[in-house]
Amino acid sequence: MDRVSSEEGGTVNTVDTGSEALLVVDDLVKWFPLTRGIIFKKHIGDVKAVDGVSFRVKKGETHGLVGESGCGKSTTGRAILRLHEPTSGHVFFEGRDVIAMSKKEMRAVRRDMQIIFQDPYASLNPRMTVRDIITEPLVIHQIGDNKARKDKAKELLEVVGLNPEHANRYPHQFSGGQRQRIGVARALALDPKLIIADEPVSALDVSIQAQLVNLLMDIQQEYGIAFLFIAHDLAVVRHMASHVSVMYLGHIMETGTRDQIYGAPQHPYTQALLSAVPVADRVVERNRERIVLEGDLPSPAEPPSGCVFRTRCWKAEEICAVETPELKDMGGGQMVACHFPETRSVLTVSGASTA
Amino acid sequence: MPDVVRYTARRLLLMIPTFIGATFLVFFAGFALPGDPIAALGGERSMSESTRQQLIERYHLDEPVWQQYFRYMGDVLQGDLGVSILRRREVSDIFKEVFPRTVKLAGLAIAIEIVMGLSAGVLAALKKDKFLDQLVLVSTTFAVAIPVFVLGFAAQNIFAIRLDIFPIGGIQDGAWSYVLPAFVLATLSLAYVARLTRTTLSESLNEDYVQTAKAKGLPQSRVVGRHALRNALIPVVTFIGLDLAGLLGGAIITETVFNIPGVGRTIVQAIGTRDHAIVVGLSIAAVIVYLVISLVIDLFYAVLDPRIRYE
Amino acid sequence: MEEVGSVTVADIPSHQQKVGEVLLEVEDLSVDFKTDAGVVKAVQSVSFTLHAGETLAIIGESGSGKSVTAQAIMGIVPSPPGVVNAHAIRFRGQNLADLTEKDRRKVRGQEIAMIFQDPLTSLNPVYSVGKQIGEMFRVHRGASRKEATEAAIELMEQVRIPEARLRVGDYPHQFSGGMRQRVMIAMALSLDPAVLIADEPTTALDVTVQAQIMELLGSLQEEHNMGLILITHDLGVVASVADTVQLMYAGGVVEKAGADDFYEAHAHPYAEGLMRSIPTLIGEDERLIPIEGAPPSLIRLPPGCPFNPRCPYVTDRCRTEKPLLRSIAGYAGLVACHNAEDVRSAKVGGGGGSGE
Amino acid sequence: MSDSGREGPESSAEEAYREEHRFVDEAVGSKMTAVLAGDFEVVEKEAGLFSDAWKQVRRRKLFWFSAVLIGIFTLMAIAPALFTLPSPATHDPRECSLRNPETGEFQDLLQPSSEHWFGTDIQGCDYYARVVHGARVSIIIGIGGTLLLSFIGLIAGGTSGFYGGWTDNVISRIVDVLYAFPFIIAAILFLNLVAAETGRNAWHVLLVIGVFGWPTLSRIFRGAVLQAKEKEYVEAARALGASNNRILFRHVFPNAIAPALVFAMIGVGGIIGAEAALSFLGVGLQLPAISWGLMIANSQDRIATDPFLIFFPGLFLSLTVLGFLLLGDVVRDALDPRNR
Repeated sequence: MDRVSSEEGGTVNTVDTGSEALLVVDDLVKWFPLTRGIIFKKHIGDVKAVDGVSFRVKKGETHGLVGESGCGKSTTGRAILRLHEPTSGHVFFEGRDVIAMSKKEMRAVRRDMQIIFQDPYASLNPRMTVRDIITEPLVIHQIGDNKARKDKAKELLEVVGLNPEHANRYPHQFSGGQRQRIGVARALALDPKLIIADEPVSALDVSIQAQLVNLLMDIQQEYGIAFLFIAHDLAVVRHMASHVSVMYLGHIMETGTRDQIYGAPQHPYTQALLSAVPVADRVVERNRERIVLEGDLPSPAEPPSGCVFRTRCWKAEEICAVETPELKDMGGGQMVACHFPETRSVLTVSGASTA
Repeated sequence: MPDVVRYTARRLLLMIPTFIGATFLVFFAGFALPGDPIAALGGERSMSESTRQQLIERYHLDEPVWQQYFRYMGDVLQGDLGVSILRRREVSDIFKEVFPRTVKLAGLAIAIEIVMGLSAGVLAALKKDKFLDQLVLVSTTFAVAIPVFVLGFAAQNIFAIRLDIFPIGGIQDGAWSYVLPAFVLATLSLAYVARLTRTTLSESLNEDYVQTAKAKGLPQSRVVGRHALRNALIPVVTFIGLDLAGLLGGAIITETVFNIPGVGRTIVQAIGTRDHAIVVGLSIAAVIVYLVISLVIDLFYAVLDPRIRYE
Repeated sequence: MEEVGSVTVADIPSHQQKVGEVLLEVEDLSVDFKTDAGVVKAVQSVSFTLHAGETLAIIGESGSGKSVTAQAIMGIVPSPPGVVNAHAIRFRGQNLADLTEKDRRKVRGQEIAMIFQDPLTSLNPVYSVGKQIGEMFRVHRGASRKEATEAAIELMEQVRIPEARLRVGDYPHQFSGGMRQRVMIAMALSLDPAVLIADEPTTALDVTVQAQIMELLGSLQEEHNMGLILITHDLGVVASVADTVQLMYAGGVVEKAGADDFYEAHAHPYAEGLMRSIPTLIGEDERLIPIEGAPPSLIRLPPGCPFNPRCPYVTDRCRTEKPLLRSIAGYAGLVACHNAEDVRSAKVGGGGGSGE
Repeated sequence: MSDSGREGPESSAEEAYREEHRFVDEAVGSKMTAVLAGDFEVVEKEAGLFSDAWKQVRRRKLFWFSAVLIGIFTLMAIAPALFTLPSPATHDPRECSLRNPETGEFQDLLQPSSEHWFGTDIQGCDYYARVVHGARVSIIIGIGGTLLLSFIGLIAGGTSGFYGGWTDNVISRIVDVLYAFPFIIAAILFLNLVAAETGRNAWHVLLVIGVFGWPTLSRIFRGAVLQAKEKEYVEAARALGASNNRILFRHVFPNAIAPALVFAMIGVGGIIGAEAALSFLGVGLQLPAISWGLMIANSQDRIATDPFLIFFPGLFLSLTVLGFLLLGDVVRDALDPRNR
């Protein structure tokens, strides 16, 4: 639970277990209906993108939401912000249910919840200057006058490491990494309490990616903003997050502190996922155990009965097809949705230690 | 394949409102043509009040428009397009007479369009930014800029009057009569086909799968013909199909310039003589032809592009 | 559903032990693209040799020239605007530049095959996968339609596509990403090429699928004793499979070494920077150390070493004189850096090693 | 485009093609990477689309050529007297004499000469003056018709694309109907309805063109809006709490307008051609209006003997259409990087 970094520059604040949760996601469901028909649409099924997801994010902490494409992690992020209207479930932000809010209340809450997108090319309006992009949140929420907004833009550009002189430029005049910084500045404009970062660094080259990761960590430290960090890259999440939830096919498979998930994963999917992540170390790579999953991800329109992972799981037994495993607390806050949980530290290699 | 069936059914159903809307517009506009429809029915002769009443009843002119419309459409669906009193003929007979001429003209034009437009487009795409490409671009721009009737008269003047290669108009010379008008009619679409082909082909030549085809060691002809062109043709074929549908609906201007008694010219003439029956009958026939062909094109499109079925 | 047990390798075979016949020799390859904005120097004097059974990893970030290098070897650099210059690109001793286009085509696809990053866009959407695989046999072997289909089914089975016979008539969009890449692999391997170039073969795929594809590639390579060129931006993906590593930056090769040497003791500041900026699953959770700045424009490369504006070891010499690949004491690889010795000693002094 | 009877098919294919190739996507996000096989981080040319386009356009000779053409004909439409002044026989185009003012001899249809540059028509009117005065109708209908159809098309396509659902369904069906009902037949039928007794003027023609001509632009704009509204920056604005109006006018609209703009620009030439074609068919303007289409229609019997009667209005007509066409082409090239 406590996350203390050893590095001088990169200390992360310690989060008290008792501190109140900023965001509570409770049994969130987002189904996209499949319809067929010419005039009258007949409902023939649903893509169960998010199917009963629960987790909580505490003030000022970074919660990682990891999984492969199609697991529903991005939909979860968007459903929390009601960019996709959830099918059912609750999202409590500072104790109030966001889903039940009126449009007007929602508008007010949006000041405190922001999002950063994956694609630095698609997420900035190409027809607006950087200043307009960064000050748009202030305009929408009618904060400050023109002068104040201008100053704020300047300040934010400095915070994200861009030249404030460039505020009049258009997004196309920036590189991918710089654009992503503009996106971060926009998210910071309203001093939010929570930022949902949807794959914020996946589109970037490694050398640039590291710059962004550090920037996000610095910002979090300075402003105490909580992050819901959505990513498919487990290594990046390990650097960012103190808590991690692993998603598969719309369900959370396992959730826990970073050390629990990376050091002692109990769900077979977590183990497979971790074992598949390549490590830029030859000795480690050659000696580690690798679990290669067979087959493809099942269609979220027709998820397997029972445990959704069972079709690719080497431990699957009859019960897995019949009964959906609930997230069970395995001690220390680590929750696992598996009938046969078992600790297996897939990252331990001769000599090399896990974190 | 149930997907194809469903797709077809969907398109057919979507066509119903379109069909009703378009035919009603035609019917309404035709019905509202200025001039006394009864007088027009009688032609130049004056008629007695009793004949007048008879005609009104016979043609249900005392009913509201929409009722007349449904009565009329009921007949149309049974192949009856009404009767032209003026010409003393069934409109469907007139259609049977004039439609083949329009088919000949349009068919020839489409053939010219395909052969010349496609080759020009392919050459331009393969020699992008070279002389040939520039030539295609410039000539197609001019082709599009000259209105069809101006082009028609210019062609008449040069090829029929001065050089005396083609007849100046009419259809007395059989198939030969159609050649010059077909070229004139084709010019505009030919230019579009050339440009469209050029754009789509040069674009698909940059696609990843063309890289793959090259990496497979396929000969250039196969890379271009089988892989790039096959994909580039999807929009081109759609264009040509819809063009054909439009042309069959009446190559009005070309037929007028070259005095070819096809669907289009017959409609224009009938408007002049206030022959409502012909105007409405032929226009509705044109709309039906258009809709049927565009439906076929839609289905064909699904065949051309396997992804479309699973929209 | 299968678990592959842990593999323990006592001795990591260095590529010297593994070498077979020399398949491919690239000497002094350069590729320029002439654009409106200026000449893009995409690849500059790249040379390497590939042996049978060897896996050469070409590593680099976007714009480093790794993909263009592969295209140049295949002879499919789009021209214009591309201009390829090479002292020689030899396949089994034969300079490919001397071949007629027809003979070159025989090499392409039959002897040297390639798979691409995005299997969806790299497959032709309007032909069934069976047709696309079968086309290799139709064109290069003159097989009948039926024979080609049979061969395609067999290949699909080889790359472990389930129900190959049923799926041979399906179109690319009906397959998942991983299956599509298997189709690409089947197509590339159909004529049993001596060399396979895989350009970011797993970048578009999820990690678990990536693991499947890498495993498949590895076993196929072993089976066919192919020379494999793996192009990637991910130092992790190739760590276990590469025999030789060639690191590219801004169109040039900056470091070249046996994989063991490279991963353990890379000597170029860029290699060092890359290693440090990779977030890792293993080891201490240190703050990442990014490489500052951004890669240079390939149209206006900085004078001297292209890495000099971002390099912590930069000296005046780096700003004027372009370093060439050279060997340095105590390191088996080649490095294009004036200060490689300093980089090495700083590292040894700092107690760093791999997995830092 | 000049034969507006074929406007429908052309444009729906083009639209299909645009959808297929995500025209907007690429028009807005220009990567030259297709050629360079994704191995370069190419700084995208997006936002400065219009300023970049202007920069590019300025450098092209074709642009200046088309600008000069359009300039000349627009001036001709505004102040025809400027053009007729230098002609020795400068007259009011309606001031015609069938007799030679000096000899009193009966005369008509004079061949072009130094006095009557373009000859005279059958009424003895100076043909040059008539042809010059013909520009006004063409320019008014061309520009006015385009404005009207763009207005309708943008509203229809914009609502259709942005709001979707039933609005979209209804508008799409109307568009389908208008496509199935060939433009030229529609124009023929309805122009016959309009003002048959009082005689038609330019406004009637303009109105019919506007009312029946909007579907293509509407479809193009709808497609562009659909593309633009799926963009992440729209989602970003939504996440910030932006209102629908703000999203529509600040984010979607500016990013979707380019293809519609190009179409409208090219469309001016097409509409000028359409007016001429309708007048030629006898359903457009009527005498005594002065229109190139009418001049050609009234001279068609004389194609063998006096081809100049068709040639001169035909030439002016074609040059005007060409001007707008080239301008549209140049702008499209500039806005759509695929053509670079």
